[in-house]
Amino acid sequence: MKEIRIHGRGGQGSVTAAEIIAVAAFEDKKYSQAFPAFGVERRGAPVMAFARIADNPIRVRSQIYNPDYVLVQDVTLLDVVDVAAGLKPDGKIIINTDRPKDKLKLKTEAQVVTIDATKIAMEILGRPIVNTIMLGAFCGATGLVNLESMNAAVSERFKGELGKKNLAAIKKAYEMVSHA
Amino acid sequence: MIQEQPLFAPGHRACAGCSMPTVVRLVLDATGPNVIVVSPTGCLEVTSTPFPESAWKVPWLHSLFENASAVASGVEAILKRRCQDTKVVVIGGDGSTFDIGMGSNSGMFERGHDIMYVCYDNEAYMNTGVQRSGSTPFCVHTTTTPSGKQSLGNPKPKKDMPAIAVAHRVPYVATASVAFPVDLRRKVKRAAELRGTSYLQINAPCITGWTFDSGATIELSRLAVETGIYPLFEFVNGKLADVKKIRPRPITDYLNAQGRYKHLFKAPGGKEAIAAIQAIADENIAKFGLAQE
Amino acid sequence: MGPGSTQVTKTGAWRTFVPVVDQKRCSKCSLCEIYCPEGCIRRVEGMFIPDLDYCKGCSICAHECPRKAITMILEEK
Amino acid sequence: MMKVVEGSYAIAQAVKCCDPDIVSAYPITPQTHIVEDLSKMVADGELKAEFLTVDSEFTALSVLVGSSAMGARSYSSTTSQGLALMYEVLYNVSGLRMPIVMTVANRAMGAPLNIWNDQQDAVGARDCGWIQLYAENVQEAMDLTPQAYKLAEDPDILTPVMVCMDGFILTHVYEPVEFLDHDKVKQFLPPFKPKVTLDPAHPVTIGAFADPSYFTEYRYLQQEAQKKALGKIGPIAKEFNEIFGRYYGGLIDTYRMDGADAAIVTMGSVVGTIKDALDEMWAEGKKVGLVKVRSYRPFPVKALRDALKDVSSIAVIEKDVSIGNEAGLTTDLKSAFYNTGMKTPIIGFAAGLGGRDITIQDIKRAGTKALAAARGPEEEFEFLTLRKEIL
Repeated sequence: MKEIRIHGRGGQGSVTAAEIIAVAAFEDKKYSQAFPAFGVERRGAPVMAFARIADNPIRVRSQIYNPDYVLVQDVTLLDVVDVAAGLKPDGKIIINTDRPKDKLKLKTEAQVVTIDATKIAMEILGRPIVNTIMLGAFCGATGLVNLESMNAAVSERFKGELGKKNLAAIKKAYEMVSHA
Repeated sequence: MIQEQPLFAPGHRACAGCSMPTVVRLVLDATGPNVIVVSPTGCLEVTSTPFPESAWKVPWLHSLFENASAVASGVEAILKRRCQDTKVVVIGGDGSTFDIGMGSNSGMFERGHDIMYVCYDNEAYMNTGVQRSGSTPFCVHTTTTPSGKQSLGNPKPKKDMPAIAVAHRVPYVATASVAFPVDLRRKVKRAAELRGTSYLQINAPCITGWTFDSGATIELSRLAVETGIYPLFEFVNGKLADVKKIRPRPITDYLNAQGRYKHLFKAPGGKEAIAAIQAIADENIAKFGLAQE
Repeated sequence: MGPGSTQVTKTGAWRTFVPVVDQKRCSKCSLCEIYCPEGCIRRVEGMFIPDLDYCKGCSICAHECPRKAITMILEEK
Repeated sequence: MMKVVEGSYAIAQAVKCCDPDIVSAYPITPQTHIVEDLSKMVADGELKAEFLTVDSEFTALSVLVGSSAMGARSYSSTTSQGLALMYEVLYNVSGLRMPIVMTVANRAMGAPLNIWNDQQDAVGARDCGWIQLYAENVQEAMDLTPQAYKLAEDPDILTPVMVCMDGFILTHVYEPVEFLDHDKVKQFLPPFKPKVTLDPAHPVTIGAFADPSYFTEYRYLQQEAQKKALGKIGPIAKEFNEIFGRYYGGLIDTYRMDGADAAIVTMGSVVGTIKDALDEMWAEGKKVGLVKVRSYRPFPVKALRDALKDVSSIAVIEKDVSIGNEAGLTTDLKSAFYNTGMKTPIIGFAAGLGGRDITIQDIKRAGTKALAAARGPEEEFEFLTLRKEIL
């Protein structure tokens, strides 16, 4: 079983991202589970969401303390949240930032992947919503979910023109991270 | 004019001289048998349905003290779903109507269910032994607003429930009296024919709570109307449509006829209180134009 | 819980005073019938007769009769 | 068709397949998504039901008293404070023998205000005369919905049913579920045929006043109906299995009980986490089994006695406290054994209160204590994961 934790701020679509991961993994014929760190946090406050992917039905329902992968939607969270807490040493943390890796305040042995998702979002979507772009990066960096399945899951959520733009953004993020 | 076989049977356990069974009979006589009645907890429920007996010859449902309007809403929703042309009628006392069931009433009014709500208004919690309700008038002695060395009885005037119904845009709101059966029946018929919510508040004296001899029940209600303290009116779509004209009698005729005001004729300050009650009646007379030309 | 089944209970037993109708004075206005809380005043061959099985003796009928045709008398049981 | 959807949507889909005549509800976290999804289904014409948005939970259930008296299949959903606000109506519905089904998205009771999961709300309402069924996962909560109607509407039962599912943990989780097939549900759950309804052509009185010479018999008949439900919950689950191919046990279910030295007894969504924890414990040579209580009311005394007769000690993990004593399930379980002469130590843990996470490590700690309790319990009842440092 692989466990994923997503950090973001309220309104950035972290919970949606976790849900899309679950849907995409199921497309891959795997079992999945996604849930928010249930709270009363409002727009702008730090939030977390979780996802699990496994070959067998998932029974455990506790929160995730030792994730295999961490996604950070907003680099400013590094100042207020220990985003790498419990991250497995052989895991990966994917951070939306334009800063170089060595300038990030991170305590982890895990591999750090950075992507300027905000830039891609502004270019392609025209607004700074990065959750689907981070999913593209997640596919590229981990290979845990097939890009086609991710595209299908995203298309189910975002229809029409918005869906097409999201797929283009995902593709770009996927390629940038895969070739990194 | 009364049906040979009333829809509310004798053998019920209401006090000798109670006005409530007469109200119920008059209401059902005007609606006819194609109704479903919902009643909250109260004198009516307790005296009409002592298991395994029932005085009701129409379908009747009781759930709780404060939810009759909500229960009736559920009944009406299913009638509507089945396109069944049957009138839902709530018949409850003032405790459930003015106080504990207020939230349910507000919801029913606001949702605009096709329900006729009838309050038999005896102006206190009579079922539990004459405690003050939101309907209890100014200076009335009840067991929770007793008169005493420092009290002249209920310190607040009666809640204006019809105005609350009108404020909910209830299309038909009327008051009536058990002493004026022709007027009462006409109003019930009008409410029954309406497609929408209606609120009828019927003055219904209680022999034990108001303290008078059982034969005087109707007379007390007549006095309430004729002094102007219980104005009879109709609001149609928020506008005052009609009133029962009176030749106003002095309020003391009414107050003197019952025990719940008798402290006012003895206690210091009683005179002023009586004048204040007269002023409430005078205000009604002016506000609704009750005085006959 | 049959409809109207309270009729099995004869509330006439509650009564102390019994209404007596002077049929000659009766104007057939039917107010006694309308106001009776028990709904137990019946029209029998044009006359208004209280059903003593249910009459609780409240005297509303006597009080409201415009012709004073009804009197309440202490009942001998 | 299997799909990854939110738990609340799955419940709404299950409710839709039961063809309710009326849905009446008031929004409260974490129940909201269920009724939002149902209202959308009505708005889109997928669900032909009356949908009443009312002024309180108290009114929501009161409306269903009216609709149920009309013989209509009636549904609501609530949680926590909303369930507490319904308290008076809960007794009324069961006393009037109305087959209403309500999903309870279990949540803590304030104060302090807390929107997260535990089961204090429903366990606190255990004496109200409703049948209470608890779901382990979203699929079970879905599948219990038509089963609940079938049970509630059985002429021998005529008792309302709460389908309890842990708030957030199950209502807000996305996981794969098999959607119910509408036609198959129709086959499993025929239309409700009430014996008595409000009808001007045949006037009846419902909700009469019962004096001391009748009240005891009303209660007795309710108790008898719950006893009969003990014999129907399993067969209904099996009949569901024949049509839908899914089965979760009858009154209870067991896991790793063969050869277990100790047992954990619990209900609700923590069952899954416990199963994972027990796999690890067995791998470490610690033989702890699990008994999952599916029906809390009626309480399956006999099934529990049979399932637990061979273990040396028992730990109850439950998400509620009977403040001033121990907790509901612990007390009920102890009482089930008293007259059998069985002296198996039973210890209780209050866990997961107000959304406190229950981890595999927490379960293993409780399981280890359960094994040790065979030599006599150190503490009969304690709070698992108590943060002593902030007391």
